[in-house]
Amino acid sequence: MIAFIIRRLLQSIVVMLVVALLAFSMFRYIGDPINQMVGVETSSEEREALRERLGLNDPMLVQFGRFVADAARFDFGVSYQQKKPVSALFADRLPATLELAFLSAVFALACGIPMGVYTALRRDAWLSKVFLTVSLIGISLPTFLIGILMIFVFSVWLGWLPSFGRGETVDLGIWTTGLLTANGWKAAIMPAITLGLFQMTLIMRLVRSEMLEVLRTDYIKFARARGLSDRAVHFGHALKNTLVPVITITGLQLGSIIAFAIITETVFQWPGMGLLFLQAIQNVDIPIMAAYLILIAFFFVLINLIVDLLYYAVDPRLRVDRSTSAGH
Amino acid sequence: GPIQAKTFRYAFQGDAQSLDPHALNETFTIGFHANIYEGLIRRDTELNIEPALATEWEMLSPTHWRFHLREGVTFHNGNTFNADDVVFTFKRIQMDGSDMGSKIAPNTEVIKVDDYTVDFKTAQPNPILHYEWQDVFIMDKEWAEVHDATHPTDITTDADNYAAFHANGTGPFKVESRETDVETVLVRNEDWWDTPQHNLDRVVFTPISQDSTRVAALLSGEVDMAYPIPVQDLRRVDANPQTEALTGPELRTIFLGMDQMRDELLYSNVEGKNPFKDVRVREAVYRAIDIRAIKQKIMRGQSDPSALMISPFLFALSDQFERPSYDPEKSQQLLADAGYPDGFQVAMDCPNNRYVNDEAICQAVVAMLAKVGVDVDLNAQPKAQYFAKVLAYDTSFYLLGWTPSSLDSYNVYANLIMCLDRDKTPTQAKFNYGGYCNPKIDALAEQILVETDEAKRNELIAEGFRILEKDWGYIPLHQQYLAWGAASDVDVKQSPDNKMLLYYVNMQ
Amino acid sequence: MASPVLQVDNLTVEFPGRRGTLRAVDDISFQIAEGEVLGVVGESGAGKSMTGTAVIGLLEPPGRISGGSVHLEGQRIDNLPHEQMRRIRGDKIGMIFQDPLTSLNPLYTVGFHLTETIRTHTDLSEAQARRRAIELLNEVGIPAPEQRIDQYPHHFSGGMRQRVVIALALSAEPKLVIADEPTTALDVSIQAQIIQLLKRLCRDHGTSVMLITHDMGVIAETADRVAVMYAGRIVEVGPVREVVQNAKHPYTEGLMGAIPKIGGRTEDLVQITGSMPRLSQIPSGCAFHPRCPQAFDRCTQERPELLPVGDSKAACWLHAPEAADAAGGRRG
Amino acid sequence: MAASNKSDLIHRPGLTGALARALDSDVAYSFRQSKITMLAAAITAIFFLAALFAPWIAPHDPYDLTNISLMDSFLPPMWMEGGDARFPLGTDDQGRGILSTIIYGARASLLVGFAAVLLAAAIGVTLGLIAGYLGGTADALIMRVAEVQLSFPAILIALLIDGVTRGVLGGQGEGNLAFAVIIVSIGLSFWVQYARTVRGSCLVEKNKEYVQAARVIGVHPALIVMRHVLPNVLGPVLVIATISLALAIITEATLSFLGVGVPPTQPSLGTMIRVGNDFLFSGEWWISMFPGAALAILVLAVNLLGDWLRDALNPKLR
Amino acid sequence: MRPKRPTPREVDVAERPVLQVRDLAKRFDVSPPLLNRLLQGQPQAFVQAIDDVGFDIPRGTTFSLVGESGSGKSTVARVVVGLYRPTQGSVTFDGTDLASIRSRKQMAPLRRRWAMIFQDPYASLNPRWRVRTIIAEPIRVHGLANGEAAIKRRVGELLELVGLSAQDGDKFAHEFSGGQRQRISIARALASEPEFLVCDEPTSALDVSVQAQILNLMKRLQRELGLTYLFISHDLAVVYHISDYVGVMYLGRLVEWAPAHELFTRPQHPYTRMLLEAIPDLEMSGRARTPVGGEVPSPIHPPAGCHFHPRCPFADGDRCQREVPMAHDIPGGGQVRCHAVEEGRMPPADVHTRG
Ligand SMILES: Nc1ncnc2c1ncn2[C@@H]1O[C@H](COP(=O)(O)OP(=O)(O)OP(=O)(O)O)[C@@H](O)[C@H]1O
Ligand SMILES: Nc1ncnc2c1ncn2[C@@H]1O[C@H](COP(=O)(O)OP(=O)(O)OP(=O)(O)O)[C@@H](O)[C@H]1O
Ligand SMILES: [Mg+2]
Ligand SMILES: [Mg+2]
Repeated sequence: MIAFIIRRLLQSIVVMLVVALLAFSMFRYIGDPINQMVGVETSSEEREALRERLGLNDPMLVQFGRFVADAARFDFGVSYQQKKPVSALFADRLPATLELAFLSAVFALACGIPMGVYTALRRDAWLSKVFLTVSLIGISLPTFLIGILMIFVFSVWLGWLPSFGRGETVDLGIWTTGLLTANGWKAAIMPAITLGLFQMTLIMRLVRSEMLEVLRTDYIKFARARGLSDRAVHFGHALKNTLVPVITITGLQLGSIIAFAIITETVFQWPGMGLLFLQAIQNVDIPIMAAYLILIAFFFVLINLIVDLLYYAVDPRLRVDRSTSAGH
Repeated sequence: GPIQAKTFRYAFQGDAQSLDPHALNETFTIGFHANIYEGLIRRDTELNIEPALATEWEMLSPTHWRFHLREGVTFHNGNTFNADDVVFTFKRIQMDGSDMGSKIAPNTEVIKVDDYTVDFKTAQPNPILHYEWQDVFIMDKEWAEVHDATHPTDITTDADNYAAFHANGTGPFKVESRETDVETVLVRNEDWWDTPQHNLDRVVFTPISQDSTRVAALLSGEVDMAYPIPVQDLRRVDANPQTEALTGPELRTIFLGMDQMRDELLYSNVEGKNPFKDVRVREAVYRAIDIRAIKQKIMRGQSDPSALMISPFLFALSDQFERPSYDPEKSQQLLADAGYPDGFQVAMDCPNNRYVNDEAICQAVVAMLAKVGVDVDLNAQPKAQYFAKVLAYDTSFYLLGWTPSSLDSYNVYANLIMCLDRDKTPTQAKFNYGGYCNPKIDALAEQILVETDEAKRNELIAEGFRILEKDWGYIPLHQQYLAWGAASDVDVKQSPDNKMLLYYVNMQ
Repeated sequence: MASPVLQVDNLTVEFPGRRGTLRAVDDISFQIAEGEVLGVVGESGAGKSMTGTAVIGLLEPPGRISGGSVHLEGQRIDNLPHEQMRRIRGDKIGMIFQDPLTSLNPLYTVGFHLTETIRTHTDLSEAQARRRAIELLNEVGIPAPEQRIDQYPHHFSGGMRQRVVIALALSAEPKLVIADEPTTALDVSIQAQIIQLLKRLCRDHGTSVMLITHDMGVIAETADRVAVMYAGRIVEVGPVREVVQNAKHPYTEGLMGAIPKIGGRTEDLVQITGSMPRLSQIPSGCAFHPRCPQAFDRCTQERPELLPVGDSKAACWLHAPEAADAAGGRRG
Repeated sequence: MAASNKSDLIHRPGLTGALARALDSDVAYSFRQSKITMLAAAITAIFFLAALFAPWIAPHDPYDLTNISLMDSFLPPMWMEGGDARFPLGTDDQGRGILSTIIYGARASLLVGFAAVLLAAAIGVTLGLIAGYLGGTADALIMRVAEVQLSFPAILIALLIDGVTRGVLGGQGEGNLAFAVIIVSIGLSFWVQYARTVRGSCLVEKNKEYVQAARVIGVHPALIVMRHVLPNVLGPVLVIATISLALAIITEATLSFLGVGVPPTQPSLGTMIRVGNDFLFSGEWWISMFPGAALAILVLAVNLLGDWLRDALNPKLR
Repeated sequence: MRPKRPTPREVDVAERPVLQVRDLAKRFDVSPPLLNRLLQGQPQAFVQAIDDVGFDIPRGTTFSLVGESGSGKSTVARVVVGLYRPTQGSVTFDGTDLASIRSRKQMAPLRRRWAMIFQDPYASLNPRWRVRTIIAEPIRVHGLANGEAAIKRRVGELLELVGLSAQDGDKFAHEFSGGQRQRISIARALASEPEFLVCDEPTSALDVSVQAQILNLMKRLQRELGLTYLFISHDLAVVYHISDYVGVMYLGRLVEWAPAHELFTRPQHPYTRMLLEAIPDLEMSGRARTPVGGEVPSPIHPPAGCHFHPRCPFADGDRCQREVPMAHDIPGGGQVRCHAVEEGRMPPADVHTRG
């Protein structure tokens, strides 16, 4: 178990280093950061001086080393555009994105799993067909179109839900949350659904196909032959076994929710990381972009780690304890 | 009973970059600061200069100005405003990291005469010395010193600049809270020296970058005012009983520039030659553009086709100028005469998120030029990439917009029209990316700068513009309209410099 | 024979499919008496598993029972509602599948499987069920059941898992156990252990067994009677000694001859040419006739029914009383 | 010993035989069974043909700038007031006919989708085969890279690559280069799925006895991979390919929405939607809705095909 | 004992066995990852899949290996055909030591001379290839025929040789039944005109009736082409039927080998005896079977000494637990590894009802 975690951690560090290198080296080549920092009226000597002061003329390796060392201390420099430490910007924006990601993940799981189970168990029911068709349409429409149509219907037309922003937020010190006000919840509905729809569809389809596979296995047949009730067979045996592979893929999916939030946040002006990142891309705000990449990778690695541990908890075959395995 | 507190909510496509009033010289940011800070002068809704923190001023000699300051003004923190603050401010804008250095010549002396009098001594005569000072916001010296913000926000140090996130002006509104790119809340300054023309108690500002989301927010009543409104949505905003559209010409002139300095175009299939060096080609391009179609279809009437590189609003003699006619046949003829009967190919740089319908305008231009045989490769890109490219003079053909911040033609000459010689005069005509150059105009410009007689000066300006017109040096397109939307029950004053000034806003 | 535990009459199982309907089991009848072991043999695809699955009511759609009836202890069970049939499964009929590796859910302990089954069919408490489970494990010969009960299937070897499966099938003391190739996936040396265990337990509990296998050796040792299936039909059924040593149907004969025997002569094995027809192309008349060395006209046209021949019954025109002459006497 | 007389009867030699067998196969059968799948295939085919023969089918060539007139812009669909029969579905902000632009735009979208999927498949399959067949260090290396890649969803990677190229090339030589950039971006962000799947199948296949038989015969490992393993792992690849074709088309559209798509003078369906978005409130809904519907229908059809293929190629689900 | 079949080639090549296996061992590293070993102090783990195996196969004969699953039969086969490199020991094919071969090129002429038939008729044929291509593969690889026409002709001959028709080459494997597929496998194996065939459980996936067809075919081919077989099965009856010599494996060790008749009539090793006991009695003589007791031990932690001692009724509790028995000759030809046999503690073999 410890070895398992350590191995995962080591791998994660490697992954993070590679990402850091990517983040660093890729963005080093987009546009000229100096242009972004100064107004249009700065002379070229001043620019050169600034370049020198920022260390942009140092060898790449030195710059990278500095970058990693700083990143390890959560110091991603100062945003060229906003002139504020990136870590502070992230601290402001992270709660919004994480809450959005959390809500859409909950939405995706809470709808996707039951729908997947239903469609697998009642393959021929009309409701299953409806679920499958609607879900296909869900993945066939680009997210931004869904978002805009929803705004059009629910904000402009019906006037039920706010079209932008997080609504009222409550500041809890290090964390500002929109989940403590009715207003905040209302504001989160459309973005969360827009963001979660795609994942929900995937999870539903995944659960369905895994469940169908599991329902075909011998142990399910044998469970039926033992006269277990349908409930026990479907939920006690089939669903639990379905979840084993579903966990991994779902984990990967949820990891990407945070990154997918770029589009949703843009459409709904959700004040999160994605919006920050997109603005950063447009402004060639290298510190933000680099930090964002690293953060995404970090969350991904973290979620992966959690998923692995979950997997470990769910599937006893992975728990190799010596006392018993030596028995035969 | 107590009057209900009036909260005004408005949205713009971006946020003010910083609260530091000297950090960035950018229209919206400055306009936003103008609600919190004040300059020695300000401009009324007609853009006429009126006294603000200075009550009056006089030119003691062509190089010596005296400004009398308003007494009894306090900053939001209660400190009194006096000459020290003015001297401090003018020093501060000349430091590293300030984007406002150009508002005053570097060798200008700023002298405190007494607590409420300040002198300015310039090296050269400058009749329009204070024309841009509505944007030079006076900071409180003590406050800046206490909070270690005596330097403008310096991006090269990691330290937070207090002034970038806090504000202490003399203006009609105080900052209550601010979250960059999310929300800024302002409250009424009860101790303002001036009589408020607004009736607001609280202002909530939210940036909304997506056009359609912003319009939706206005239409659904989530904000009381939003801008810019895409021109095509103005009708709907107007048709909606709860909202109305506010439009009017803006000062910015949108124009096309062509590389006339290189002997061979960078991005073209023509080898060994630069077609744009041939005045016939420039005229051909000019005449190939159907500006009325652009106005009608792309701008939906929300633009004034322009014959000049400056808004008629800012130049008294503009009615002497008329736009050369749209004439594709002549255009083709000219191209043939110039030796390009089959046209030629060139790449065009165009921003896609800077001006109203910029990309659509470029596309239309591309299509129109295609009809006369000029094959244009359109490179539409976000403004950051666009500016990085053109600022390096790495372009053959581009679309740009320009507002003279002094609201005066000399600014246009100095930045766009005079000869570009990066080695000799690095700051002159820095934005003349095509390198148009006519020494006659340069000579005129020098006269314009020092000429103090208004009428004569205008004549000189007109003369310069005539030469430019004959040279077909630039292709002015239009002044785009401001396109604002506001709830019907609020009264917003729109000014052609596109600054949204809260102290003119009234709510029912 | 007293009233049989299982009585199957004219059972037909069909699969509606793309090229018409396939008959996997075609009009078969047999019965199993109390305490009796009926062996079912036949080539792969002959319909052995389908018969067993149909009896326990676990045919998977689109497969369905399209004719005939199944009676368990006199009660008709093939048309019971889903819920009632579920109560019979595991309680009155137990089933053992071929592969012990996949019959147990890898995510649950052996004990969970057992208590779950016990509690489904009895109203024992959790603790009582657990005690019973330990007893059962003990009974099937798993050493140290108190510790083993909390282990997962992957901690068990194949043979032990099959013992667990047997324990599960027998946990509610069913009247009938259907064992579908219970030893095929096991080692030769373990096979014998499992068969002996099954035989002993069923004898002790008086359980009837339907033992499906292709291993004639297992049948010979274990079964009381044997049914031989070919292409969805029973071609011969009779006491085991009779079928093994004195096969009546040419297919059975071929099958017996194809088994290599130790100490037998070393020449070539008896070989049935060709292969079993696909279900979609079952020949008319006797399905075996294209491969039958003794086929004659009637075989290609008329389908033989099971007819008594000596102690057993065979579905072969050779044994029709009036046909013996028509065939011109039996050769071989 | 003639054991197979029976099967000789159904033996038909030659090409017609192969064709007949293909038509007779289970896959073809399940295709004919599913009306929806046939419809989806028909729609996909129509889009493909339209895209392929766009110059002959489309009423106008929207990419030919001499052909479009700004004065024709914002015309509503033919049947609405003010509509023009030349433009059955109306025109966009530049005066391009929506119908023609959809046809050409589908061409752009399909081109991007196809090329990106091909690229992704080529990279993914190659790396997957190498990782799966060779194992060891190569495997570990490739899978680590894949893991890094996995932490970024396609859209992010595409944004990055697009940004990098634009940054490096200074945005020059638009047009075809922009297409190449988008294709590479999407292609590079999709390869992992192929690699993982192929590696998985390859691990299974390489232990199958037919591969070992080839090894015993002494077939060169490269040939074993190419001729034995590869064809047998292509089933899942095909399924991923259809589904990622749909995804690639959407990704291209999303990139266009975020402003980094194909050049505006050669609009794809995504560009059209993005542009049309700006005219939703102003009542010119046809500019975004027709391309939006076209995109959704195309993607839906491809997804349906992918879905069906997944089931049809999975014997366990039959 | 069965009469030895005279084969055409037996006369030319003297008594040199086609295959000589000496001291063969193959060890698989199944250790947990390094980190686990370091942190949890887990030792490295190895499976000694085969250990000190040695036997000869004379030309034109069949040598069979029997034993339970996991006893190492397939590993021997794979080492012999070069799929695995042995950890130790040597395999000599017709006088050439395989260890001396360095390159694929050098190996090619040898590969031509042997071939392998696999257990699973479904998995051993590439499902995407036509049967013709499958069978032609060895011909092409070894360049045994020139031109498509020649290849096609040769494939037709091969198909007919195994009892299929030449036109069957146009079909895909899935269009055949299991027995027919196994014939195709055999045709492929014969395509390079090998002298030596390794058959790894070629019939265990098949029905008895189909098995009979294949066994008969294999015997016919041996008679006609003078082939040498290494035959693997766990079905003793099948082995009895086809073999000249039989080796019995237990947990990687060859515990006994002897001429077939000898082994079946006078089994020496207790494990061999038990296996024979376990054969179902079709004759229904009423003989009581005594199945081998106990479970198969873990190959990673095999019992010390004689691997079989925990299940052996004749284990003496000391020597058997400590000392690995050495192979020693037994009367009638053959060898056995058993302390009890060596010490003469064994009762005479039970040979009733057989022979
Ligand atoms: N789902 C299905 N659809 C169509 N035919 C089926 C299906 N399942 C089984 N069959 C057919 O039913 C027939 C009987 O199958 P069954 O499993 O009973 O054979 P079996 O005698 O048990 O064979 P084995 O010894 O291989 O287990 C076979 O020919 C098989 O092809
Ligand atoms: N590639 C391998 N890696 C690790 N262990 C292996 C490998 N191949 C075989 N083994 C192990 O070696 C031992 C012998 O395996 P082998 O396949 O030779 O047995 P077998 O007698 O052929 O069994 P079966 O009858 O099941 O085919 C087994 O314990 C097996 O787990
Ligand atoms: Mg079966
Ligand atoms: Mg084996």
